[in-house]
Amino acid sequence: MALPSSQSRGSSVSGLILTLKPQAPEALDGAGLLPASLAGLSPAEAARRPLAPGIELGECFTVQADPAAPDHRLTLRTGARRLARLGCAMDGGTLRVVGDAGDLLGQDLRGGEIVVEGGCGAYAGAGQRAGLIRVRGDAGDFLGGAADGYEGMRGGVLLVQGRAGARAGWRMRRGLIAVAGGCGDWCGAEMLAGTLVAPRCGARAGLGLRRGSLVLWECPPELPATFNDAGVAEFVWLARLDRWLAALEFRLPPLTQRARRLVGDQGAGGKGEILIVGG
Amino acid sequence: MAEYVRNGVRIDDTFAEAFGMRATRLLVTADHPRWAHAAAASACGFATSVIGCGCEAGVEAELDPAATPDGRPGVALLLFAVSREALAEQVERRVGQCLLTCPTTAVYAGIEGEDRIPLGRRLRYFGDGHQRSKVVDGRRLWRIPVMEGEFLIEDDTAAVRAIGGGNLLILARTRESALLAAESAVAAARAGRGAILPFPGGVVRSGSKVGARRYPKLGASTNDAFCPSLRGSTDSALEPQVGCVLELVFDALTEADMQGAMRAALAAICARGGAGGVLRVSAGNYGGKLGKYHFHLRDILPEQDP
Amino acid sequence: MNQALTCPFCGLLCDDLGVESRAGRAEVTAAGCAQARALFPVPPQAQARIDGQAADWRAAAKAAAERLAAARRPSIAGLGCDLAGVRAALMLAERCDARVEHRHGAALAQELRATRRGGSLRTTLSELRNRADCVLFAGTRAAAHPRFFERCIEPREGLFGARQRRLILIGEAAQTAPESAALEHALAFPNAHLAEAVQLLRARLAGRRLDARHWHGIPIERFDALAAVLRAAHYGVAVWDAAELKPPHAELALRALYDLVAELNRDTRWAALPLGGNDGAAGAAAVCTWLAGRPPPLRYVHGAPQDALNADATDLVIWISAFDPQAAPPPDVPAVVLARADWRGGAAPAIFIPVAVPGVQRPGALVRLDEVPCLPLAAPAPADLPGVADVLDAVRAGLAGRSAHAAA
Amino acid sequence: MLRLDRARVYDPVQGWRGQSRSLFIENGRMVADPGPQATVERVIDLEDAVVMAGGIDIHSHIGSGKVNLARTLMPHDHARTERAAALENGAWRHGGSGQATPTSWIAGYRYAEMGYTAAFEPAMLPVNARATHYTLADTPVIDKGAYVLLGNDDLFLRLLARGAEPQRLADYVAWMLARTRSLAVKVVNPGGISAFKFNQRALDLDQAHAYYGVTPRQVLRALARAVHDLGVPHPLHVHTSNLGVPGNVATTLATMEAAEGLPLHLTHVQFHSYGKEGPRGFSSAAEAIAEAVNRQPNLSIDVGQVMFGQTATASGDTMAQYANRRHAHPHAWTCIDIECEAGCGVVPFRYRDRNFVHALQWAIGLELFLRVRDPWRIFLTTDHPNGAPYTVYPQLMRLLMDRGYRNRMLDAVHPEVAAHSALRGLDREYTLEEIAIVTRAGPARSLGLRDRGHLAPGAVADLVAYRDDPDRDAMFARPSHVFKDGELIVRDGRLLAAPQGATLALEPEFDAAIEAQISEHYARHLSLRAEHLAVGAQELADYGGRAPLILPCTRHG
Repeated sequence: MALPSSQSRGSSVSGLILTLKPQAPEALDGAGLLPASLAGLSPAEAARRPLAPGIELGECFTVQADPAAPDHRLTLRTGARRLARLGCAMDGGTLRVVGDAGDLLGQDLRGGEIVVEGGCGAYAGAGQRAGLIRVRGDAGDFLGGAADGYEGMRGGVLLVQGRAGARAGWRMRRGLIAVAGGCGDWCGAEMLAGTLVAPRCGARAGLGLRRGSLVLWECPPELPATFNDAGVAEFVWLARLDRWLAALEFRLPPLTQRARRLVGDQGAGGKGEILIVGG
Repeated sequence: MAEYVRNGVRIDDTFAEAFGMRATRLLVTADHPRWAHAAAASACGFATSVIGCGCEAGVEAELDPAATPDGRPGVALLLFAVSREALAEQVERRVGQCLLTCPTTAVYAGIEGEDRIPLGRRLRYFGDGHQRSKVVDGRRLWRIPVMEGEFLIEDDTAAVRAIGGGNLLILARTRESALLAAESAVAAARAGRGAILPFPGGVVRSGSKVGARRYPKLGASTNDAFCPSLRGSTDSALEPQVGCVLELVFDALTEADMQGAMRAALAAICARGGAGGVLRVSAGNYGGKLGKYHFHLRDILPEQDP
Repeated sequence: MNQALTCPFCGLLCDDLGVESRAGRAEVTAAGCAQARALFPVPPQAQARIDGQAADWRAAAKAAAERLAAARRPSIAGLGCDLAGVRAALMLAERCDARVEHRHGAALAQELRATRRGGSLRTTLSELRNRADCVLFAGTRAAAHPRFFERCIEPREGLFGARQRRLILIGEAAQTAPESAALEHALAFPNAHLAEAVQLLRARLAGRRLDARHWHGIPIERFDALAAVLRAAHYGVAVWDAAELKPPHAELALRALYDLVAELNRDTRWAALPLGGNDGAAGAAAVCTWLAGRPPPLRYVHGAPQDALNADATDLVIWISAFDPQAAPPPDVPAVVLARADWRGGAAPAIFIPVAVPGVQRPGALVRLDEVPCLPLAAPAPADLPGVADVLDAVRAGLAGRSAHAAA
Repeated sequence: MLRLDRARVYDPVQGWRGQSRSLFIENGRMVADPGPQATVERVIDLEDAVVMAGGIDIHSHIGSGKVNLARTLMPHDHARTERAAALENGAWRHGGSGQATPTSWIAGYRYAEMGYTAAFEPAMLPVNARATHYTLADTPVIDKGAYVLLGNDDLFLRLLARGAEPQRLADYVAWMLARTRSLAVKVVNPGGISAFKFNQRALDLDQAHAYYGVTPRQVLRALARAVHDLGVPHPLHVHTSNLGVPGNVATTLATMEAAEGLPLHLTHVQFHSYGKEGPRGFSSAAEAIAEAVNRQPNLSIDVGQVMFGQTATASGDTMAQYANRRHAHPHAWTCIDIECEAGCGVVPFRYRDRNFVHALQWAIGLELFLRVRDPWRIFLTTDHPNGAPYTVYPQLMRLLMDRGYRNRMLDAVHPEVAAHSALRGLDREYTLEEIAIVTRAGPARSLGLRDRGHLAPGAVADLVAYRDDPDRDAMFARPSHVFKDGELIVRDGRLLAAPQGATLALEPEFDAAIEAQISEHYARHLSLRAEHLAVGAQELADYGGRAPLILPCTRHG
């Protein structure tokens, strides 16, 4: 039997599936679990890799080959939100998480794609520079936000099919966050630039917004008084954004060019905006 | 000169001598195709020859809404100039005067390349501090507030190496037969991608030679050897039956594009055939001394008589 | 005797107290607040207990070491102690990979996160007292620091002559009449809206137009008037207490306040004075930062300090409360409590070890709430009780050879 | 007794220039050759390693509160952590974190691992003295001490403005020195930190303070006089006005003259040697500064060398640091007005080799090293962490000793720097003896540490052995042996033990009247009592340090 696209690497032909053992320590740092660092390893070799000083990967995970996947794909079966910092500083390949991810998913991501079948904890995409994160479930607080030691999201794309918690896009600098299920309170707080798209969000959106755009379908409740209403106008870039989201196969109601523009935060320079699609 | 014959049309075994140019492609979208065309007509106006216009430009193709970056109808423009700097200057002027001003348009770079020239990078200052940058799908866009809403323009575009000066000469019995052949040739060439024919209707009647005999300061003057009315006055290249000569001039992004456009045009001319009044097809060159690219007609002949 | 002693019971560290020892108990005889008078008298003795059984404190420390060795995710919390106690806590934590947190860690973290994300201009108590001609109380009346007004605001005769101070209250603190000093401006609103109020102020200071004519019933003109007052100050001080603002979003208010101060400081002088530091929090932050690179909460992983990621459920807490007799450990977690002899912060813990109160029964040192001054604590009523550091060191000694990475 | 054989000793005090010899150590001190009859318990063959006294860093911010502020502003610097681990002999090695702003335990280990056995915190505020000494107590292995920061406190300024007698000012300085357990006196931006509190944004040497009317020149002279009259070994340690400002060379030169012959130590002079020539308005004035130092024997300097990478600038100079805030990287900064005493400002900073200004700063520091002729009056520092963390010292030594290496690095930095600096034309290469002077013997003599910085009989047995290596960076980074108080604590770059070092301090005498005046001032105006500034000997020991070792208040011959 010949496996396609596997000849060059000898016996290390497949991706890996790692399944978290129930007896693994509660709070685990998953920063080392990268497709590139495990690529080409046999399950036995991967199991001997250090996960943290003094802990081998095999102590916390059962490791299987994934013959259906190319060797730059890694699948983690995690169960609950125990594994923090999954995909940290990853720069290529595909990381698939079956189950939930913990805090700091995709922190400092530089490339590649992370797909989480479940939800994720706080600070997903903190400091993300490039690459794509897809979360099928809900995300915690500070989505794309500035975790300690990191700036907010700096590039790339962060797509959440479910809901996001409070302060999504906090201090975000560049890139795209889209949340199909809507965001919690303080969405876009202190955002420096970038784009956050959600059908709706909680109270006090955009507080301290310096530049950047929140694109919403419903006007958020308790809008800060430091936003002024610019009325309704046509914004071609929303059509451009709509095409991009479609290309990313991310489902949202269609974005019309027509939107109400709220400008602020006037306390923080007044160069940001909240666009309410459809006026 | 060896000759090939197709459908009664003699084809000289010569070549069109073409030059290296710099080019870019812009995608112009609008709420309605007529506004995209209005913008394109202005932006590509007075852009027949780099000699007097600074650049050569034309509509390359009409774009289906599904194929544009913002899902709106649009057109693709190609602009050619003699250098990167000249191209940048022309792009800025034409976009600033003709696209920024035109209702509903947006402008995107339509070509990839390492060498970037500004597109909206300087025009953004029209926004007087109110312009906003957006990075969408890896592209930096500028949103410039205008009275109608916002003018959306990409930050930069690529200046790619390209080819100008491809040409065909149609030698026909009458002006009518020459025009009909030329029109069908232009229509055939414009159906493809990657090339434009920058002259009015794609056709030029004032073919030129380098310099002038009478006026030393002139850079170019009429191609007397191909002017039927001068057969008695100069060393004419025309046989007595030729009553009219028209030239097609092509600019293309690549050699393949150039060949494709010229091949389509030649095929259309040959399809008119001797019966349609076309006698001969030739091409202009300078003996191969000036241009880097030689497009031999023998390489683009129709397979056989159509 | 015992004149000018330092009071350890709030972050102000008032160091002018008169204290006398009567029957082994300290009593404040001069210059203390009600809180100091209540907390200085502490019994000279109490019984250490293991599961309710009386024991010698050394035996209790040994038992604590055994339970610590068996715990998977221990934490050392409360951390209400002097600098030496915090140091001992860290030395223990690195041996057993514990999480380290202070009772006021949430407020500390809000301050830290706000200051890490931009500029901060700060000042200290003496500068405020002598220089400030305008004080903006943002969401606080310094209620957690009983003598703040008496020591820093009320003295009008300063180093630079008599000072007319303009005092301004904004936020919840302005909703009730203050007991001290007439206020010129008071904008009353819930503290949850403080961040927005400060952005409003910044917008008007920058001369930006606003659609809004009113905000929570307050005409925007009042913000304009306030902005003019702030701008007119020669040395203005913004005072707040992160503990009175709700985490985790309080940091947005703090960040906005620091930005406001920096903007005002472009033309005149302004600085911030964040209050806090109770239960030794300022000292805990200082010691943890110089020994572990960060203030609490932090955690050790394989003997290396890291930022604490999230509030994991812990399975054993070593709860330290040498100052506050009522500070309660987290419920539903087995607790080893090191606390003052009269501690009554909840149900009987698994292990209780009474410790000497620094500043009353034992000398020590603490950092004042403004972070720079570090003051000595005296022992006006010495007691035969171990210090927090003594107990923690004994626990650590009991761990010897048990920790997984001890021999690495 | 311990005998070290085959030691190629460089001891400038004794004039030893690398001859191989044996050294003898007993009870933590160097002893003379006891002759063949003596009992030697242990012999270590150093195999012709280069041996020097332990390194002494005369200016390194490792203890004061501003370093803690810098740590909190640099979470990235503390993302890389070190584990706690057991040492071979059973002593405990603690965990920690940080590269530019290391935590105190590992700060001590790292000094020891590169053969330094003493380092001095140069800017201790009286109100922060206790915390500083506690932090230093948590900085293991090395001996340490601190310089008390004076000259911006309102009490001093008002004494000066009212024309107080020099004796009165000296009493004040003596009280501060003794009570805060300091080893020297430092002044930062004389009067300028105070002036900033009155909204003055710049204060040049002869500019009047807005409130007190005194000038930095007056502050400087008064303090230099007091330090001299008290017999404090180390001259007044001066951070001059206009730190980092292009064109500040004029102020620096004027400050040197202002001493009028009194001893003066100018610190991190690199940051004060800037011209404003050239198309960028920023140029090297190292030649003028070096010539002035060469000409005036009352002056000594330390350099404050800049090296490339991420670090934090931390200074008492609120005025300068507030102006520098816009250069913060990452973008977070803190400035504090402190207790009518002084201030501090912390601005994280990244020096980039491709940045013209940063690369020229680097070149200016090296120019100073190479142009000042008397190695006894120039000391090797990076003003840790302001110019770079002290862990770059081995590389800096190589830059001084290896001209080819220096020029290769010059080729790699911003291309215009070579044209704007005379660095390439400076042929000088430091000898091992000169290195021993600028990193040990010189600082020890300047600070009055009579039994340190050399290896004569009676000296403290702090010494280090380096395997000779033409790559001086590698050689100085990883000593083969380090002895502290006669104990072998490092073998082949690896720490074997972490004993507690000594805290060195002075106890000058003062008139009791000043104590009353200071107490009255604090009680009446300030928010803490003067007596609470005093750091007790016992409390240091209780905390885990050692009671201060008091040095005599008399200057070195």
